[in-house]
Amino acid sequence: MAQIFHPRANTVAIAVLVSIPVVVVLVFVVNYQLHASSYTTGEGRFVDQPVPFSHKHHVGDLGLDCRYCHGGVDKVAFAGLPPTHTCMTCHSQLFTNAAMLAPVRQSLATGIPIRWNRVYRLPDYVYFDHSVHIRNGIGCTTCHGDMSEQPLTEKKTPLTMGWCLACHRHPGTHMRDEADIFDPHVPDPHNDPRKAVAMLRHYVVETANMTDCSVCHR
Amino acid sequence: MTMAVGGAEIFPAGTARPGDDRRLTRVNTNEAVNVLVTGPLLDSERWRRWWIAFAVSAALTVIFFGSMIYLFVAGIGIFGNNSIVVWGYPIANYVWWIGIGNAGTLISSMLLLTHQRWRAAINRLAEAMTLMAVAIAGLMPIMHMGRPQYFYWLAPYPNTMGLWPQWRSALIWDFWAILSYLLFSIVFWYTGLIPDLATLRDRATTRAKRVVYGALALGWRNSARHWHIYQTYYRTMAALATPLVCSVHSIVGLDFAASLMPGWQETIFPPYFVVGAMYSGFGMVVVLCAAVRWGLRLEALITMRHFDIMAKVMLMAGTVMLISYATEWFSGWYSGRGVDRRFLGFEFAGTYSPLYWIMIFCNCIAVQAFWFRSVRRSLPAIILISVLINIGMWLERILIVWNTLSHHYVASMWRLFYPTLWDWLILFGSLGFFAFLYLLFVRFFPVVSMHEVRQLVREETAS
Amino acid sequence: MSLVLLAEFEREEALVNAVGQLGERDYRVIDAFTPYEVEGLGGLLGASPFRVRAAMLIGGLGAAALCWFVEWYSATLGFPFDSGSRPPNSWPVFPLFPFEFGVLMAGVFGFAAMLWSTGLPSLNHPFFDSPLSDRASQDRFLLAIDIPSTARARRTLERLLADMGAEAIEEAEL
Amino acid sequence: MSAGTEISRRAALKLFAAGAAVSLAGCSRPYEEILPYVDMPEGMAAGEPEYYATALPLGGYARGVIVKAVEGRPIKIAGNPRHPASLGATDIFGEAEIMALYDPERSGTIRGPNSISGWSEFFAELLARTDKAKSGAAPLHILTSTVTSPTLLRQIAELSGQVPGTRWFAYDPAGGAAEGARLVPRLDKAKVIVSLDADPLGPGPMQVVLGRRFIDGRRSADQRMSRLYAVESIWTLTGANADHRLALPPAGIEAIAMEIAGRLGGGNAPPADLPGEARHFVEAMLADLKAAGQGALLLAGGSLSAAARKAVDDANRKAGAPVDRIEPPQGLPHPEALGDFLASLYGGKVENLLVLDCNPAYDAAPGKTFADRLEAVPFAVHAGCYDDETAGLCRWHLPLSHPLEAWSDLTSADGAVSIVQPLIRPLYETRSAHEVVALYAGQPTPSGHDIVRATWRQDETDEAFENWWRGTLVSGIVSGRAPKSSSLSPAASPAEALAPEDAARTPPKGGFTAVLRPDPTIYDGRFSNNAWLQECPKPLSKGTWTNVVSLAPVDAQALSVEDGDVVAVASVEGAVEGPARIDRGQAKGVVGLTLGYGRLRAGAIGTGLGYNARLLAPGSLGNVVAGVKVIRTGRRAPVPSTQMHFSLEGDLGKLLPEVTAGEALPGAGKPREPVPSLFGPGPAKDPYSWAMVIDTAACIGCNACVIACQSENNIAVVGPDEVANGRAMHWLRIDRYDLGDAAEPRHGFEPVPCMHCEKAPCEPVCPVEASVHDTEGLNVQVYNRCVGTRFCQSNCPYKVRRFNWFAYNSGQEYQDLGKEPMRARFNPDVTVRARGVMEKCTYCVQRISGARREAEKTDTPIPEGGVTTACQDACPTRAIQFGNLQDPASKVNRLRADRRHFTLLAELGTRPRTTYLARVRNPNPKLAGDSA
Repeated sequence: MAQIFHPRANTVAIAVLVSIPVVVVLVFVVNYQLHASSYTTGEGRFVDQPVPFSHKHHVGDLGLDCRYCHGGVDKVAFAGLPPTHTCMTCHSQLFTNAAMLAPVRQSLATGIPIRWNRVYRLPDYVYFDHSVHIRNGIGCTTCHGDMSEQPLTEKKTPLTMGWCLACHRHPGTHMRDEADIFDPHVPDPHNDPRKAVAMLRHYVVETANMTDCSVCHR
Repeated sequence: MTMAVGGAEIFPAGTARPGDDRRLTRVNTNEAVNVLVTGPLLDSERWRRWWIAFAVSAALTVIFFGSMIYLFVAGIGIFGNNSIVVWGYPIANYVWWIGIGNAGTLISSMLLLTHQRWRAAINRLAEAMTLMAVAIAGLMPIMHMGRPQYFYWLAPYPNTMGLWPQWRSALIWDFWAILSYLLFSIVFWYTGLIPDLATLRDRATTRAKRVVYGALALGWRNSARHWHIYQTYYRTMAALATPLVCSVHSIVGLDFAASLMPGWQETIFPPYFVVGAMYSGFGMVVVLCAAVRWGLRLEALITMRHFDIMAKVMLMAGTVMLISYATEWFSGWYSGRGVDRRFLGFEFAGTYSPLYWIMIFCNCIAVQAFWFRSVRRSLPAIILISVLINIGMWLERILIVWNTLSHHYVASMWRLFYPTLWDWLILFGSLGFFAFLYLLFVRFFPVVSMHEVRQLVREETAS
Repeated sequence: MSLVLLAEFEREEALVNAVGQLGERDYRVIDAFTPYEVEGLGGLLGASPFRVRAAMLIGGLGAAALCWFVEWYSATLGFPFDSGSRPPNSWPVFPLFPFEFGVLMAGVFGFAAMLWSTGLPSLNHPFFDSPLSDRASQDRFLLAIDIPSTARARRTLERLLADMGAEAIEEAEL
Repeated sequence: MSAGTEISRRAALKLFAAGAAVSLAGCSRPYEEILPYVDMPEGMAAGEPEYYATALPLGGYARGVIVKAVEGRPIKIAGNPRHPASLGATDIFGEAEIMALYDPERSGTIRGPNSISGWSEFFAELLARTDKAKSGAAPLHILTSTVTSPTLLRQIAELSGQVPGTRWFAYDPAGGAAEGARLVPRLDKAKVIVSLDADPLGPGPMQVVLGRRFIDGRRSADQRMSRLYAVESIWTLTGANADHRLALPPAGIEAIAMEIAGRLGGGNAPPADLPGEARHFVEAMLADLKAAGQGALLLAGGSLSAAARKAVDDANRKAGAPVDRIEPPQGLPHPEALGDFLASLYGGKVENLLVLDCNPAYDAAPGKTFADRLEAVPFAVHAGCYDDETAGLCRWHLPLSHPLEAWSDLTSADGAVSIVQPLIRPLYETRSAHEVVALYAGQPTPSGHDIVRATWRQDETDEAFENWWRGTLVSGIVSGRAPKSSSLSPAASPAEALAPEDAARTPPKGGFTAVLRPDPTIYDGRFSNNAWLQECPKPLSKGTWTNVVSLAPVDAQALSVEDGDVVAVASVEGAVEGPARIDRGQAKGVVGLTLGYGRLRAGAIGTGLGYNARLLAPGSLGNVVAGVKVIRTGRRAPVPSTQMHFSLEGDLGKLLPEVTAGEALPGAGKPREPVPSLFGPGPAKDPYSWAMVIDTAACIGCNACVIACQSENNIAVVGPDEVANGRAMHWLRIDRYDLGDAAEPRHGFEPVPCMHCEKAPCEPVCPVEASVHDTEGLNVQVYNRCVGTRFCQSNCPYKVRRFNWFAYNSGQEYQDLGKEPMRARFNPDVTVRARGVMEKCTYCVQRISGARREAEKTDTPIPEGGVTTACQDACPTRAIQFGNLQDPASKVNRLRADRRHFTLLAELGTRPRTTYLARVRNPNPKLAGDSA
């Protein structure tokens, strides 16, 4: 019988056979990379807002404290967003006719809130409490990065479960003194083991239950 | 139509030719084997019966997948499960199908290692059954889950959550038992098929068949060197298949035994499930052999002697099942625990007890008929008893689930299971889907392993 | 590829006795092509299944060890959980997954080693050029002998093969 | 659970398609918006719950509650510890008011004669009608249910002054006797209590406080444990908790009541002709009563005649029984009875009618005659929360605000007055009852807030009144001040408050006697459209979504009727049909019916369920209908129920052990000695190990904990078909077992939440770590990790887990429970579970986590009692205690050492953290002989 296949068929057959295990491994690798990439976590993504509010200007240049607008951050789970009145305390005097601030003025007039776009979003089944972190030595820069450098708010951290767990397993290295909590320039983490132990004792943090599922999922 | 190649009359005197109404009594040449097995595959007009069966199975397959899609859209509430009897038909179907699957490997590996030459005619038939039964068995747990779209969480894949499977759960062992067993069976079945594909490649008449069979045969050229390496690999695989199949069905038994519920927490479950698997598997093999033998006229290859031996094996397995049940009853009574004794009472006299007695009849009593040679000689009797065995074994699996979940420790939560239409559709749909796959196999692949039968022919002609 | 003489025999005994006699007359038998495995012929011709056995052993045990490590790592270091206050390192249940996966990997590695040592897949092969190659997979037994250098030795070889019952003798390239 | 929870499946599919298109188109996920306030109300941190004290009416009487509101929407009711009628606990009706508030079926628009109309149009026609009424031509008739609101009484009095000839009628749909002084028995001080067909522990405004006092009387270590006898015809909660119970038809009970009342007071009364063992029972009871002296207490039920009740009252006075008599406040108008209203309605004398917040066409006089007469009334106005049967017959229907939306004030059954303050602005264009009556009084735009303040305003400075007002709102109890009574004397003379007429007292001429009782979970029909209450298992039959006809076994045999067979109960005036339920221990010749069902216009949830028992005797509010025939219809309608098996034969008795008073449970109280174990030491020690002890002796089976748990943890309602399929979702079930024997059948209640076992069998079997133990000892169910293999429920010996077979709360809701306002009831701290996910009692992990975070913030440990579970808060009798095992002084540790302490299925070695105290019975030695 004459040859059925062209000599190239051998290499094609070998390629197909070899590709099966390769594809299986590839699936695992690509899946992980895709989920860890910024495409999924949204890390480093700027979010455009109805009013281009610049933290760089308000925090960096003017030196406003976080709690001025985000009042609930050390009291309740939700950090809180400034009501229109807080903006208008200054902007009723400054840049009163700037086109950029038209939505703020319109909101004040009509009583309809400004529809900001959320930058940091956690799934519904995750219960994150700002106040217990702020009151136990975790500063704003740990998760939000240096706000004084962000003209438009950017998502600085992946907020994946693995990322949160890394901190919950070694909380000490991410804790800082009370004074630095709201300081935008303090880098994180400090990686000083002695300070870590000191911080844990200072804030009386119970680490036994930090990786319990009931801490974040209810 | 007689096949004459190279002028030599391939059928010496005394042997009937295919298409001849007299059944072939003895096959004593290689060519006879080739003609019998590859004949139907290569000329495609004698398939009327096949098309009828294929149409019926295709309809059932549409029902099966239709029900599955509706299940995923509407949710598993469409089944008859409730919050107390949380498991139902899909779990029973899963155990039943993987039980049938296991018998295929038992035939092709255990009987190979014990030099049962007669298995050569039916081992590929059985391995194909394994493949398809385990594939369907693999679908069942996914259909039984509440959120099937996350079944991959049972695998240890690297993820951004830092979470891993929980290795103490019998369901994780199940995941790997099914996956390994399915892939192992595919490799084992394909390896056995390579030489026969080469034969088909060389006998193919149309270009398309030659290319397809040629590609699948990976260029096998029957070199003696290759045979030596091939047979070593094939026998080692058979040696590995036996412990694999025993462990797979022991793990399925551990699904129930690795719990603390009355009627499940018994040490006999793993071996008792393996024997149960072999038992219902042989039943299915008998049915398939009879069907394929009738469909493709392979009476010469799959002889009544095969059925006789298989009947004996089923007799042995049926008796072992009876012993297993007796052990269960005795250990339940002997434990002296109130809950176990109440459980036995519920099994024997409770709401499901009629089904229990039907199961005892099908599994243990009907098969005793095989003591008589006359019964073992009549094919219809064997087929009937095999079907009864499979019905009995399915009943056993569903009763294992129902009895324990309906009648357990806390009396206030005793509750019964009422099946719905969808339970039945998925069950019979899965039968249809199995038939659908099997008919495709019969249509495109050699049903009998020619190279092993040729060795059989050599032994008979040499002696 | 070497030039060989292909001799076609009808029965296995003829082939085996031919191999024996050619061996005595120290002709070099390259290979034989039979529709089923002829006991011992492969070993006689020097094929060794060592690679398959080694691959299965190493592949199987290696995969099992990897699985046990994944189990142990994930249960004790990756994300240790209190699951029914069982100890994180519950080694009694650990062997199940490695055994299943190990057996599978043994099979897969064995298959790869078999293909590797037999040179398959070789869909296009000079052997298929010879018209006799079709029958090898059905009912004929072929023998491939190295062609002796001189034409005379070749003629004696062909005559010898004919005496031994060879039905057809062709020249082929392997 | 996921982002798609609040959109229907079809919308979800559209979104999915859109989502797929967007992700294909490239860049990133669609944004999610976040909206701040325009002007933040001061003191309010977003997401922080606030608590307001208010009161909720049941049958007109108040129970003080504290309502938790998050971001302006009330989500949870709890008892007000300072209120004497709730003592910090609630009943199922209080807990379920949240569901009633957000019910999408509530009427939100005014319906005029032939079209939707507005308040102004109504007011215009009302003015015309009032002028005619003032001219004496068409006097105003007002029909209400029991009114205890001082403000409303004042308004009615002023209105009848303004519009002469106004007549006010009131009736209690549940058929209670509305005679003069309210009697509040002090069950904690009584030693021997005899309930003569009274049901103090049954559903009603006083259930919470009577339950608490009854159990306090049995639990107090210092004095002797009280003993309860119940003489009744059908099973009630009081009968279920009695030490001894005698089943007799109503006539028999009447006779016994007269005899005992007579003989207890020293006089002699004709002995009632009773069968042998009943006579023995009565003699033993009488001896016990006499021996108890000041501690003896008789309770007369509604089915007794006025004479019998008077005799019992006199006997109590003579024996000095511990009963508080609450005199109604002076100077307030007295309503006329329903009979007078029907007489004038049938006499055609009603031209101008206001039906205020009641549904007479259903619960007073159902049937054609009343309906035709009501339709004939030229100006009939119905004001109510629902567009119900009566509203359909009236010319106008005015939507009323829900008690959580309106200002009012209410008096509790034991006389305490509290202010009702709204938690939320009215969801629809509704008005409160005060505002409607003010409209009648001619005020165009009345404000409920001002009307109520006017009642309580005394001549004092604004500032003093404001302080008093705010103090009362915070405490929830009006103290030190009487309401401004009406300056005008009511025109109509206060007719002697008649007990419901005893016309039906004629001796039964053969056939059965029907006894009507308010339904244990639907009460009188006001809550028919409340899905939580419809799905709440009845305390004794565990049936849901319908009422049943209960028969004694011997009668059932005679009629060859089994459980679930439909029987017809026919009286002279009407007939009803319902599924039969065979109750061992029910009096022979008596058929038990419950009110509240058979609604024709209740809404999607309540319409068409069960039968309306009032059809047997329309117009009479008595709860006994004599001479009733029971006929087998041959059809079957099995009742969807959550528990199918009740008996504890053989060694099942260990599930609910019972001891007699004073005895210890063998093997109780000994601390568990450490068992050698192959496993090493457990995980790192955490300062808290949560545990719970449930006292089955204190559980009266009222289901308050079940509905509290459902409200706190967003538990889904699955509907009758799914309950019949065995898929009810309550995390906390109360198992009701048959104790005693056929001769004297008794019941035992055992609330079963999750056991939170230390060696939990459900954790090692979960393949994806969705069921896992945390260091605080909780068995945590992680909903977002669960894939629904359900092995955990298979392996749970207690069967405490519940599965979402369908998206009961997120896409495939029952009837209209998915509609818009319904989603506002959810507790934001608890995940709303998706389809295919297992769920179970979590010891209210959201409360523990809240307290834990508070402790972490303030660096102070959680104090004893710092965390209370929802069921513990709701329990009227404080049967559930929750606390930290590591604190040696905690109550749970003390209870674990109690001599009645036992663990459910201890032999399995799961080491549950929820443990129990055995049930206690205080039998009378003379009667104990026949039923050890």
